[in-house]
Amino acid sequence: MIRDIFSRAAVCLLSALAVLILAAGGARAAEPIKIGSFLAVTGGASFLGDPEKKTLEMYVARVNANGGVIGRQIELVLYDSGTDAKKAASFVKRLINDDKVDIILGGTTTGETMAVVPLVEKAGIPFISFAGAGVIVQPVKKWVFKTPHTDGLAVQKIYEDIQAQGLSKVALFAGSGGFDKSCRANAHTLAGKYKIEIVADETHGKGDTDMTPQLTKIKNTGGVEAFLYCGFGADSVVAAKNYRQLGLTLPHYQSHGSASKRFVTGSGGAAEGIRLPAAALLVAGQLPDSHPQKTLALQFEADYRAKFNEPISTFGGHAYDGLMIAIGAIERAGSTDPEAVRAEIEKTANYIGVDGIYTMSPEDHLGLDTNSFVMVEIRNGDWQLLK
Amino acid sequence: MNRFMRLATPRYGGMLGLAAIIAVLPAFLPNSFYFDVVILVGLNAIVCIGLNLLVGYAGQISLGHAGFFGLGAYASAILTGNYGWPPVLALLAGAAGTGLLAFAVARPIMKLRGHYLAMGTLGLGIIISIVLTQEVDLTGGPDGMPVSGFSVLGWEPSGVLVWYWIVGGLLLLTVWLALNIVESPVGRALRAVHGSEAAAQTMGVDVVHYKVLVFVVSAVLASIAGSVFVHYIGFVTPSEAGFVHSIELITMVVLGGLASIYGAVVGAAILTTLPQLLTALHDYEMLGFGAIMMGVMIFMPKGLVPTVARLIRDRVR
Amino acid sequence: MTLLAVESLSKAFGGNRAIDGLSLSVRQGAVHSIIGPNGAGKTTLFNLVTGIYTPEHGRILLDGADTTGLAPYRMAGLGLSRTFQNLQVFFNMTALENVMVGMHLHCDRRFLPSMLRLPRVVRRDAEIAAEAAELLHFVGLADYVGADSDAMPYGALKRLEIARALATKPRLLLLDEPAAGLNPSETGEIDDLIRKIAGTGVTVVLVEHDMRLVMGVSEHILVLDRGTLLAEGTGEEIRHNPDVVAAYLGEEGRYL
Amino acid sequence: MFTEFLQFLLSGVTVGATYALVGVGFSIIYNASQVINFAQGEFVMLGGMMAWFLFERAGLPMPAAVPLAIAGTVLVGLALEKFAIEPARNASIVTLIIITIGASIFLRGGAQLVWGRDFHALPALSGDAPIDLSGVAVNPQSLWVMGCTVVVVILLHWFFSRTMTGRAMRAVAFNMLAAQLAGVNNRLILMFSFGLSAALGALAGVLIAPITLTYPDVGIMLGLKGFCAAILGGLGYPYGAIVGGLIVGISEAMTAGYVSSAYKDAVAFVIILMTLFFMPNGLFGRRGIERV
Repeated sequence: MIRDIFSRAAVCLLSALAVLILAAGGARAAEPIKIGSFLAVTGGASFLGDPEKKTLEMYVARVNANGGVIGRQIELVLYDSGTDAKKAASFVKRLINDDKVDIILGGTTTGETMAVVPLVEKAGIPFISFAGAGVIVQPVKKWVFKTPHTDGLAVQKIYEDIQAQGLSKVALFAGSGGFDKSCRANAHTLAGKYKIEIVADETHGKGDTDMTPQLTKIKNTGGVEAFLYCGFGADSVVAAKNYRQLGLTLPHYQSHGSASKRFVTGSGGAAEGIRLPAAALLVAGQLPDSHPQKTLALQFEADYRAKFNEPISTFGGHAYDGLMIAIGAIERAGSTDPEAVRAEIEKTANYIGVDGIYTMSPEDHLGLDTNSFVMVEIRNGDWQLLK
Repeated sequence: MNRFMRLATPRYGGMLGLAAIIAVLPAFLPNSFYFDVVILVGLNAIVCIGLNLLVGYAGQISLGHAGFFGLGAYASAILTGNYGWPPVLALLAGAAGTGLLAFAVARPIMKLRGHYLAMGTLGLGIIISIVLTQEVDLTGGPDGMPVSGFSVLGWEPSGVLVWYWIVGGLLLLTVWLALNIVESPVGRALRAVHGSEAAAQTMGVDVVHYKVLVFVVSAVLASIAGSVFVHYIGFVTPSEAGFVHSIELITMVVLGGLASIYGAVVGAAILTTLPQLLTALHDYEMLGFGAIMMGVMIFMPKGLVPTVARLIRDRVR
Repeated sequence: MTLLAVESLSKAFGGNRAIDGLSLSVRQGAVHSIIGPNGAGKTTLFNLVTGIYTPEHGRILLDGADTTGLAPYRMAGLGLSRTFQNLQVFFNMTALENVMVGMHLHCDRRFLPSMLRLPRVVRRDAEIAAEAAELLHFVGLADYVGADSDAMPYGALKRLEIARALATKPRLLLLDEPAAGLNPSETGEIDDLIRKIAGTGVTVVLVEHDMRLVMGVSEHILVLDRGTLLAEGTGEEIRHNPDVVAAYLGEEGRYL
Repeated sequence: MFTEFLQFLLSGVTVGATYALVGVGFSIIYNASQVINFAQGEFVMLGGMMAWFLFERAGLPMPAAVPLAIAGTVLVGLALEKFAIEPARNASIVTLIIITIGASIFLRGGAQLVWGRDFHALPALSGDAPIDLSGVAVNPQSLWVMGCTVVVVILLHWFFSRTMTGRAMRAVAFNMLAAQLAGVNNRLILMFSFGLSAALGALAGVLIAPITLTYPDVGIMLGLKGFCAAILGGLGYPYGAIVGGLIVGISEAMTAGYVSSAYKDAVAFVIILMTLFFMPNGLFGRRGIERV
């Protein structure tokens, strides 16, 4: 009797399960492509994460309006990591296990990105990071890609410029974040190649409100010819202000981490004369017509300004390129099969993006070189392209 | 006391209830993300139980307990990662090291009272987190470092379900040990220190000894939870040891209820899941979180569990 | 036989010499009272003897052994216990638990066995609980055994402190104003209780302002004034001591 | 060498002065209520943010924007007292601490919502051009910070010793019950102390914003350092908080300059721990005698 009930129940359950599986399979064709994202919309890196979020949302809506990708709509699942690596890891687990996304874009900072790398590697899901440091793709990790220029590229570009000016003695000042430290390390290792001597090397803490003691030491170091700051966000503004307040006048270089209008307005007059490497996007209007990125850059700038009524930063560009590389790979793969999409991302070639022209390979999961940078100088509160 | 009445006590009813919840919960968790949240609840609860022994029972505030959590976390990360120690040994070494440090600073720190004690513990926690942030060669600096998986004699827990049972078991064990302490002469001495130090001393309670003891015990528990945490998460950053995390921990304890072992568990459960629930609020998340914190504390100053327990008791009478 | 001796003891707070070269002794087995105007140094003396304060000069001898500067919990171990002028009840515990804390030194209080709840610890704790309940009966608090102490009336809390002090099994019991704030009938009951305690062989020293209680219960009276011993003797001797009358005229002469 | 030292000192005094203003706020509220207000740093943030908003976005001239920003922050402070502290008057110290931490999260969330998560810069009151004093570059804004702190100290001294309200506040701090019996309106004093603390915090925020920028999270660290200042000087002793703030600021600058900028913050906390180990009630705190 009891046995009978059990076997009946088992049959019922199995058939119900079969129906469910069939229904799920049938529905798959119309199911949206799920793009997962975690960005530092709040917290210390919010000035990066915020434009990234806006860009992603704007272009996902636009792609959907134009009929989606391979006949499917895109669903964007986005979490705010609050610039916290632990939260980022937790949200990525949620994206992988709960939301079951097909691809993950994001990770505003290097810290958040590195915290989730083991997770995506284990789960086997394509992941394109928007964070700066070179360690993300060096050494190459199977499932991990990134779009922004690395700090190493930036240092090379800066050293090229310093060398062209006939200078060699550099004072280095860096923050303590992941990007800052990576940039500082690169500044040391690359110095020899460009015949540059680091004569002063100072650091400051995250969120420091006063850096005059360190800058005073640099000021009192003899023979300094140029000043290089590694860092981004509010820190770089404080550094620029304190530099000016101490009456320092040496050529002042910052990284592409400061390539945002907020840096210029935040620093007030203190940003005048600072040189930095930046994506072509920043000076789209000044580019020669022959520049391959000019059309796209102008278009992106106009779109962003029209939608959000705020000046453009290059950070939104990282998100744009990440999204477009992902969409291109899915289109070429014709499905959202993780391995196929991953392989197609790796085959990205001559993709003209906002940040540069990408050609990836199994050895290079970034695909940019120093040509993707232009040197700009801040003049009269605006960017001036340097020839 | 008859059998039925016993079910109303924390020792029998509470432990049974908690064990039952831990046993049946997996049936209601749809996927590994939910398991993840519950595992974090368990680990936070372990830290909070220790912290509640210090704050709720002995009446000594600590705004720096995340420092001990971070020490355990980094001890495991560094000893297994850089020196190839077996994880169990690293965990024990971390706990012992943290205990020693806590013991060394306990005497001067436990001399402080009230807000001075708050400042002292806060400063200690911040110093620990700054050291972890700055010793880049050892700790990977502000971006943290990856941590290998856990293993005992070649066996490696894999999958959230295994971790779930491990943490569930640890939590039950911690609750049992904590209840034992609370209901023993040691627990009475701790509460006496809270009630009146002068009277406790004249009753023969060595106040300094017990303050040091409970400080060390709570630090060791935090350290162990930190070790387990990093092996589970697979990554550690200095924010685990930071001021914000310390504040989260003390908030869990106070919100759940001071001097209540289950209060610590409930507080950890609420404050760990709340941010996940509030993601739906988007831009209003922080606003909502702050408002909930203030609201609960204003209307239930004794915390959730003691307030609800009193309501039920009054209803029964 | 002398149980407690104090030799040229001094303690000052800021510029104020609360105890000034005080010497006195307490005989075993007798009920002593310490009286004196407010600020005479009575409570300070208790705090010095129990080790809560450390004296600047002088010695404290308990049963011939020098205990000067010992921590209060060590004094408890040597058989000294007390109650407090301002209630120091553990309000976060029940009445029974309060008394059980008093038995702290007689518990199995090792940490690891306690944490593991070894049978020995549990058994000893049950014995302690029974003893504590007996003590609550002894001081007349049979109705309050399981009560939360923060819900007990003032008079009961005064007795609870006495029960808790007795739980340490003291040789010498210091009572700091046991009748303060009590009505006359409650004071009478305290009078009986003190006699009962003395009857068990415990030496009692009380600080008290209620002269009827003092004169009724004490065998020896010590009078303190501005930190020094003004006079001592039986009730009758004190009553007729001209110095005492002079010192008290301002404040409490009406009791004499 | 000596100019370098002076430069460090200048930097330390400037930062220390802001810590001092925040620390005084802690002390004033503590005196009136025994509450440590962990939302004190958020007053600094609100002052800076409101001033930026009124000046940059609403286009008000600076002399109007600054007082309005301070007034706005005072309103927030009063609301905090009225709706969060007062209903929980009888709660324990820890509970009150958690309430004020909740308030600080709430205020940060609100600021993000209203003004965004970005950092903003308030222009300096008298320009950015450094004044060169025999090799030491003096930032004009530093002079404003120091000058205003001195004025605040003088005004506070006058307030606490000459006015009825100030004396009443001191009486409450000394003995709340006695003050109440003498006819001091406790609730009014409590309201007033939150308003005054908010005003001091906002002033610090307005003064420091041109140097450090202002953003929703700027108050966390400033609040913490202000708490350090208050504790170091001795809680409930406003002048102690001033000294405490200067000590913390100067030791930070000297550490960054001569030792290691990485351990700058740690050194401030080590100094505080060491001080507390040997002086458990801070530098100037009243040594409480245990009365039993």
